[in-house]
Amino acid sequence: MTEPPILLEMNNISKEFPGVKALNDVTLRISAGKVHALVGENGAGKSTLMKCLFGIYKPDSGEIFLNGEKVDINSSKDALNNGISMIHQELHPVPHRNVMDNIWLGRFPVKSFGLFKFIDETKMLQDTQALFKELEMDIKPTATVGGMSVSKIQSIEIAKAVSFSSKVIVMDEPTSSLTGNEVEQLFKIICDLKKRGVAIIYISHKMEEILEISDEVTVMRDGRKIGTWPAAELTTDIIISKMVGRDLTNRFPERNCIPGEVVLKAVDLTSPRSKSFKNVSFELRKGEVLGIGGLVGAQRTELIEALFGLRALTAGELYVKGKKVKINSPSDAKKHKMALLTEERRVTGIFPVLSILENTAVAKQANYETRFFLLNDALRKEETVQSIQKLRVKTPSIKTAIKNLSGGNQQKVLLARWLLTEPEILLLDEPTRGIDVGAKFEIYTIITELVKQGKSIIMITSEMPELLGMSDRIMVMCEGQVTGVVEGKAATEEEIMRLATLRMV
Amino acid sequence: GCGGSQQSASVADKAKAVIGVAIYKFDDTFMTGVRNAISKAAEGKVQVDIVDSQNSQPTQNDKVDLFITKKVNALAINPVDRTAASVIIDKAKKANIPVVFLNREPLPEDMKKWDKVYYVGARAEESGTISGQLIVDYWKAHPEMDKNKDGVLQYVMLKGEPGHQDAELRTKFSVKAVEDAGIKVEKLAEDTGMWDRVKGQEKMAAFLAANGDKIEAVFANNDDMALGAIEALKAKGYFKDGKYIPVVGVDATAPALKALEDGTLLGTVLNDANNQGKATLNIANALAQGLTPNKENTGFDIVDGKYVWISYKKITKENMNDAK
Amino acid sequence: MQHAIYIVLVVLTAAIAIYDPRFLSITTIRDILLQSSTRAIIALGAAFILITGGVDLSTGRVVGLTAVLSASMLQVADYSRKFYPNMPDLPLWMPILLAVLAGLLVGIINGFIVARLSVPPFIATLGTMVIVYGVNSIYFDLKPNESQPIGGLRPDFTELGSGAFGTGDYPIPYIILFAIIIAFIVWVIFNKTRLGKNMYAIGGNVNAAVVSGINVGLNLLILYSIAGALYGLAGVLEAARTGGATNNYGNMYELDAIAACVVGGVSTAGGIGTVPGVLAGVLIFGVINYGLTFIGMNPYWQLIIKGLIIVAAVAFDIRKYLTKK
Amino acid sequence: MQHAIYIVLVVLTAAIAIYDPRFLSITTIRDILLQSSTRAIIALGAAFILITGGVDLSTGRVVGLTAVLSASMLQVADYSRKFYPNMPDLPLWMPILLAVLAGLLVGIINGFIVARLSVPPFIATLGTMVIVYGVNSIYFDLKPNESQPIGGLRPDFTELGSGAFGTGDYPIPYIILFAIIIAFIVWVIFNKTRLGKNMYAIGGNVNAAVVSGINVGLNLLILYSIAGALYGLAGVLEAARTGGATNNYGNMYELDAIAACVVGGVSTAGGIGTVPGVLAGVLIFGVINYGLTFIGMNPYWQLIIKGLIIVAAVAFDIRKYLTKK
Ligand SMILES: Nc1ncnc2c1ncn2[C@@H]1O[C@H](COP(=O)(O)OP(=O)(O)OP(=O)(O)O)[C@@H](O)[C@H]1O
Ligand SMILES: Nc1ncnc2c1ncn2[C@@H]1O[C@H](COP(=O)(O)OP(=O)(O)OP(=O)(O)O)[C@@H](O)[C@H]1O
Ligand SMILES: OC[C@H]1O[C@@H](O)[C@H](O)[C@@H](O)[C@H]1O
Ligand SMILES: [Mg+2]
Ligand SMILES: [Mg+2]
Repeated sequence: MTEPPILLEMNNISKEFPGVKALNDVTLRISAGKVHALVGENGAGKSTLMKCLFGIYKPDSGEIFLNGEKVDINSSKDALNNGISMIHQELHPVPHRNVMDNIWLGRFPVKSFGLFKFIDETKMLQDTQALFKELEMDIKPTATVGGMSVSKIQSIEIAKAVSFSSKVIVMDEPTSSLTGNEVEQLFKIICDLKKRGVAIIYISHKMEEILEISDEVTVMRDGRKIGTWPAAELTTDIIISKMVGRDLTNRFPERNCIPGEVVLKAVDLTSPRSKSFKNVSFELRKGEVLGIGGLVGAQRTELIEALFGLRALTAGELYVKGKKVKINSPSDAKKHKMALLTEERRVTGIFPVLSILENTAVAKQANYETRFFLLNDALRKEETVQSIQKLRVKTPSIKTAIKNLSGGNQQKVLLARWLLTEPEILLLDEPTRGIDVGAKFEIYTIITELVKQGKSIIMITSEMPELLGMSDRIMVMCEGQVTGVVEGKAATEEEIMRLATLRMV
Repeated sequence: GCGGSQQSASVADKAKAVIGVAIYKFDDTFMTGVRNAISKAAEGKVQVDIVDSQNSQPTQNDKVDLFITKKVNALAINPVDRTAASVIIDKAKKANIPVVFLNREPLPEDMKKWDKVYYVGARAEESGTISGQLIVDYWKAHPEMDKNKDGVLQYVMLKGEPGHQDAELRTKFSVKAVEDAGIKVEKLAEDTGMWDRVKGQEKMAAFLAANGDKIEAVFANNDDMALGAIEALKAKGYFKDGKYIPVVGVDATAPALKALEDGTLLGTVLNDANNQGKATLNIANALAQGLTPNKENTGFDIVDGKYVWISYKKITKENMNDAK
Repeated sequence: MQHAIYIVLVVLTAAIAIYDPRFLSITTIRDILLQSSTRAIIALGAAFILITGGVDLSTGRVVGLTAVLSASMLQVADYSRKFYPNMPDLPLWMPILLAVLAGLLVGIINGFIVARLSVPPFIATLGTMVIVYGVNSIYFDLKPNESQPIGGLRPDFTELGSGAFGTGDYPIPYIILFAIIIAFIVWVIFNKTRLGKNMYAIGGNVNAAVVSGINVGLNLLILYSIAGALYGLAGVLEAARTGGATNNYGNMYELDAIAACVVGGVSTAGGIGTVPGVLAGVLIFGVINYGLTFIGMNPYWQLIIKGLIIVAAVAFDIRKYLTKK
Repeated sequence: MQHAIYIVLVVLTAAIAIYDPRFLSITTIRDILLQSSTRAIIALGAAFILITGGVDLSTGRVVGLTAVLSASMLQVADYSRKFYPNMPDLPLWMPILLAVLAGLLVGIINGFIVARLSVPPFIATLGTMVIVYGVNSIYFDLKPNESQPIGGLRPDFTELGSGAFGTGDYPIPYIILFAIIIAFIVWVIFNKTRLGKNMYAIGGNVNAAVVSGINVGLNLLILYSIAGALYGLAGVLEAARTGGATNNYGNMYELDAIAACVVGGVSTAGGIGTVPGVLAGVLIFGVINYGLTFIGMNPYWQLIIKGLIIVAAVAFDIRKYLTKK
């Protein structure tokens, strides 16, 4: 087999943001028909590098060559024209428009009537249908994107990126919100693209995926490139040690769970929406992690949002420490020492323009109030600094606006926000989404510590190893109903999958 | 007694003084005439500094403060609200800068606060009375105007901005003039056209739809609204084939004179911008020179030692050249 | 989606008609449509900007500018106070075109300030609002006009504003036809052109537009220009309709236009809005303004009722919307 | 971050002072501060709403309402056209408190409509803007006042508006002191209280605020109320300062207030804004208005220059900001 030609070269790219050297002399060589993985801790500079390639940022220095020719990329339009497309880490849907309008945005097909050009809706519909058929996606082209689940939106973005017929496709954490099936589908798409000679730059924190799909791996740390290796020469542990610069062996910390009394008991919880959860009953004990498994659409998110008072219940009872409670709002939930880390970071999590300090302190504000309604600023700052340090948030200062942090670091700030409130019951919806392996281990350690202190945790996760590795018990849902509860240690992937697809009707 | 005389020579040869003039609203048609007259009268005599109060009394107070800071020699103030004169007089007195109010008359008790306070203007009531008289004259000459022959005048009223001194007084006194002439009146509709031609037209269209041909006269607080009303009436077939309705306005603007000529507007009231401007300037100038204004040095009769009254004039097709 | 607005419109009309049955006549309906026509054109212009997520405060002042411009060049030859005493009669289209182009120019300037200088639309258009008014006032104050209302407009010009198509009992005023044509064109732009779709995308998620390779700056420039041209046309029609113009024409129309859009379902956050919605919004205000005067309500009470209806109409609308959640 | 605005303020002042050196005197500076005082109070009120991501159009009409209310109850006993001919002299604080409470009440209503009825702030406050004006006009039209400007205010009341603290050559007007005190209180609310933090959070991302356990409805209600009370206070001071009031007081102040906020760095998208920024914004307008009149510029030209400065100030600001990308 001959070496495939180098398609894309990024030479000596540097980029500085106020207070951060995000990229420091990074060089990357990408071959046609290969999947090139880019890995590194949160904030290592992966997305920034790709944004430089895609014309979103202008690098301070460095050059880009395509097919050996130097190219100037000053806007996304330039990038697209040069045959580069990108699936962005932060999804960019236009919420009120339909699927086709989103996919063909920027290149709507038109019919000419003399001087005038009108959108060719028929062609647009046909093209969309053909695209989805080819990619084996089941999405209605005329549906509005706004109400769709993140995984659908993610799939649409994938379809869109592919539809450009680009030579280079950048995928920045494309699977962060995909389900197992959808991931497999994506991999199939990637294989097809490879066959067509497309170069793929693949960013992910999921090591299994990296090893499965990629041909080469480039590791970045602190804005520098550590090196590039053929994937075949690597293992998860090697990658991790190159990423974090030290060895991390234990993926899931050991612990001995001695569950105590029941702290939260749900009886027959039912949502007013007919397609949502119904008759959900479970118990959560002191000092345990209750994992919730299931496929997307299992209504796990809706369930725990309802627990937290964000969604209405038509029926059912909720007991906290044996006392019947009504939780109509998050502030009710907080009074019962509950906390919720939501699934959609950007929609319901961060306050983009506010500082890390404000983003962290927001849920605990009441506790900082002293005399005359005044806040104890010193304490607020002190606790924020402590908690973001504990989670190793990478930021120039606590005054930085959170939108300027890398995706993973934003997630850590949100976790810090809730940990500050010292909750007894922690509801975590996909807590490690977009988090690097090192930090994941830290989060697992924190979870372990919390349960040791007698806190209780409900965790939704779509990552099977995480579900199996972290849960003391696993409750599996399918189409809004609980299809089974299994002991965490004894559970197997097959058992969970069986329950997750078990229709109760 | 009016009739602007020429400047008096004794004033002109002193060092050039500055007069601070605050107009209540710069884009008011009538006041634009007044301020142009002030500028013209000042030419070669005295420097005038004309500012816009943007129809806001607080803004006008700000401008007065500025004039006082700049130590102008006299103030000419066209108040946004007549009652605000009180505070302005206090400020002026403290800084010892004489002040002439124009166009909107301060209350008598305020005028008495200081001897260097003057007023030049017309009595807003009078403009209402005259527009009422226009209708009375027509009613007497044209009995057929009482379309339903009930001996009562059915009218509609297009009012200026609610709360505006001119709007309130014109509304009140135009109707009063009709009643005083012994004619009974019935108000079919009254609404505010905000001095505006567009609104005048739209309100009139609604009046017509609701009252049809019952309307016997249209009062408008100013010409712009009257002209708007005329457009609405035209759209309903008035002013041709013998279909007529008397419409009166106030201001005697150029388009209103054209309408008089065309026979669509019955009459209007001339507010004499030229003489108001000239009298204001002359009095302010005399005060700025340290003189006590009198007929000799201003050319205008000064009543009660403080007032110069410029009369309104009734304008119809017959005497419309007086207004040009 | 937001059908409530149409219901509100019907209920409102019905309520007034019950109070005074004469309200339901061809003439009143034509009056309301007539009075809503220029406003519809203006509101449609404003909708372009709102849907991009912006706001345009210059609207009213542009209307005033083009009303004055067109009127100043379309006076009858023998009018005593002509703006241009010695100007020969121009062909009708020329001053109209000039005025519309003036509106377009202001739009281009707005677009440039927003897109190129990255000034928030509120401030950019606040700036041009004040500037346009200043410029118009200076023009209006030129000798020999010296701030006199401009009158004596040519009959062929005023005919545009007050004439009608067809004779018979119920002729259709030209101005309503203009509004219908404009509404149709705008509907096509919104729904059938790239420009329109880009507009929704820019308002819905500007980042999405950027990373999809849309030239956001250029699109904004074009959208602001179209809006400006529409205001310009409306100004011309206002002058033709009333047979006159002053520099104060159009004052505060921006507020009416935005209000009509928002009541009609356009989101001030951008990305949402339809032509029928905007027209319904305009008509609601048309019915309120005309109807309350029709039934002879005291002007102050009219204000109160108008305020209540605005709030209620939208509250009702949103309610329906929320129950779906 | 946005230091450009302060630079603009200094450059502007310097430019005018170079044109006319007399501009730099204690008196002119005091004049400008004086004229900016009520405006600052109003703009700070508006900032509360803007930072939550809303907008308040009722501002000016609330100012008018409370000006009329307080003036109507604070006339000298022997005034010929008293609003309440037989009312005995009330203690000064009572009508003032009443007026401020009236402002607060409008704020509560705004907050209720926005928070409970989920009506977009633009429409909610457009509604109350019209309603408040209607109510005020009806009150103003009561017998025996019948829409006459209210004058003859008590000296102890007007003293609040035109009096000064300290004697000497350079006494400090009370009204400037009030503004300073209010600015300080607002600064504390913005930066040192839970309410302030919640305000930024709601404007920053209302969904996230809900999830974080913030009672968004209640907070909005309180924030709108505070804004209303500030407008109310400003209305009282406007009456005291001018020694009179009419229903037209405060007309369009909302636009000035929002403009000052935005020029001062408050984002109309919510979540961003500081007290010093708002004050700088108000002062920029203060310096423009006063300075251009001071150098004797024709008012229409003033508009043009003012528009240019507004746009330039913000463009300059944003430029600096963007180069960092
Ligand atoms: N717009 C910006 N302004 C300021 N700093 C930024 C900006 N974008 C990124 N950064 C900083 O640059 C660094 C690199 O961020 P980047 O998003 O490239 O990380 P990443 O490797 O993609 O991380 P993750 O895995 O968490 O997505 C981080 O420290 C981040 O805070
Ligand atoms: N019909 C719907 N309309 C609007 N939003 C929906 C609908 N169905 C699901 N969602 C939203 O989509 C997201 C997916 O949630 P869903 O409950 O369907 O699956 P899930 O099992 O909770 O998914 P995950 O495991 O990814 O959390 C949630 O945020 C939910 O609120
Ligand atoms: O305040 C504005 C009004 O002032 C009046 O004096 C004048 O007659 C009206 O036409 C209108 O201009
Ligand atoms: Mg990233
Ligand atoms: Mg009769």
